[in-house]
Amino acid sequence: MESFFVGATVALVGIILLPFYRVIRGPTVFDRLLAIGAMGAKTVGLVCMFGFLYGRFYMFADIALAYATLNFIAGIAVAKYFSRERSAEK
Amino acid sequence: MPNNRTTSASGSSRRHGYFWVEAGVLLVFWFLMSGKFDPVHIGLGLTAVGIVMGLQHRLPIGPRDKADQSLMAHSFRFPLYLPWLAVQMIKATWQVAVIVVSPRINIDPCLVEFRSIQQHSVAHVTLGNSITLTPGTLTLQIDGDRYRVHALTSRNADDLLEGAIPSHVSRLFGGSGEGAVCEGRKFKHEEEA
Amino acid sequence: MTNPSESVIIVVVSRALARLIQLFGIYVIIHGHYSPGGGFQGGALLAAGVILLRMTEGYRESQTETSTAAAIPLASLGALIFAGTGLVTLAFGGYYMDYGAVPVPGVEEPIVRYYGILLVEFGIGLAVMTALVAIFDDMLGQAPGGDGEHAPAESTGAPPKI
Amino acid sequence: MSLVQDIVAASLIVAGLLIMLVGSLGILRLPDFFTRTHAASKVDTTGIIFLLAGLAVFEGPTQAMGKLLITIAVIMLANPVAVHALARAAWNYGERPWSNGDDSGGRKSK
Repeated sequence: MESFFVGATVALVGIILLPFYRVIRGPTVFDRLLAIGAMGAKTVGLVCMFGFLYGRFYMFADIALAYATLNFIAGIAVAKYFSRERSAEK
Repeated sequence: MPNNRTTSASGSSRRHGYFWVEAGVLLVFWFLMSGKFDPVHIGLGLTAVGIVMGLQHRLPIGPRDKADQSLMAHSFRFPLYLPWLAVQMIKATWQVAVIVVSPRINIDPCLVEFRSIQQHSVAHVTLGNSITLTPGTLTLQIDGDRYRVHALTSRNADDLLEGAIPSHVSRLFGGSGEGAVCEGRKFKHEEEA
Repeated sequence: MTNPSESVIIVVVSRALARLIQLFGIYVIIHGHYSPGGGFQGGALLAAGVILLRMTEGYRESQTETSTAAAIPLASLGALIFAGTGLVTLAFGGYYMDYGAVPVPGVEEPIVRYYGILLVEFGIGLAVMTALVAIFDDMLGQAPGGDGEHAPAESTGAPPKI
Repeated sequence: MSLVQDIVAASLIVAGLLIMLVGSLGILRLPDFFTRTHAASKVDTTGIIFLLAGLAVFEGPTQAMGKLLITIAVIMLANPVAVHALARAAWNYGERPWSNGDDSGGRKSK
């Protein structure tokens, strides 16, 4: 089971890094933000996997929950920022 | 500034309906996180929930009128809603997976606008989130009871306009399911007036 | 960032998650002995809940949660609790923050130590939370004495009916 | 820790990884912002729930499982809303959806 977790974690890192192409090349700024948000959401899973790898899951669960909520706050803040940019242009 | 928001509408009778549901959910959250059941930690948990609910009682989630107390009973039907939503999410994932993995991406995006009569704000939120999680549709905007939805294929848009999901959500919160979808229309953005 | 959000989905879910985040912050402060965290991290989470409400409810509506005017005094109070607990131990002849030195009749030393640490963590959490909220309000230009104290927060659209 | 438990947990984790791979590929391959939001909202949420459910099965009925269930609930509530907020901001900013027979690549502004 140990080697399975290591392999799954490595695969998950690869999956998380895939949308980075969209962060660099994305035609609009919203594509970049969406890709960053998706990477952040998957990172919650990565934190939980790390918790299992280190055998101290009850500690990493708190970190994962905090990361999930902060990722949500970051998404809302960015969306709010771009709403304001538009209304400032008018 | 808006004065007709919920903050001012909560009024005097604020300890009804959803107040106790919220407090109960927060207590369950606390005890699952804490996992300690000695008197000191139970007391600290009750105090913490009291502090949080006291700080935010002017920003209610659901209606807190006394007349809405039946809504609290309806909210206990919510766990029955989750398995249905899980099935819809798996269907949605399968649809996107087929689209993404096929060599040529076969989609026909279009927009949907409709009005949906729901009981209260929590029902609207549930409907908006359900639309986002069910196959091929994503809530773009919600203004009062008007929804603007982006659909991945034309068939998804037709499915949404048939009204299975909105009437399901309406019945979940004790509505009749009447008028769950009205004034619906499907269009491409070039045809926008 | 001073206008309320117009989408009922964002507003209601933010209210729900703000409660959850703040309760989680208090949990992190109290359970700092057993799990990662403590006063600073818990205070940051508490401030994150307030800032989330500042963004989605609009500046004025979220004043009922934690008001700008109360932020600076509460930060001072938190710092006072933190330093004062240490000074009390000095008064009883111990080292600074040597909680076991405080003689409380009928209570053993480890228990006193436990509550001393809890009190200090509470002070740190309060100070960090209110200081972060004050910094955020200052960046909005809405802090007391700032330029934008009476700036009109014009709404860009119809508010959501909840 | 029985063998059946391990097998169920491992298959749930692998399913979650595959679903997240679909989500990442969807963000790369789909033609415009609004179609990519579909990949980011539904697929990623489902994938993370599968992954965390697999970990919860592996963990068994302990306190950590309760924390995992809380994380699942928070993600299920927060992830679609964050994507909705971004899509809404994009629409208000002037982004318009791509449709068949439209060569502008979704960059057409009002």
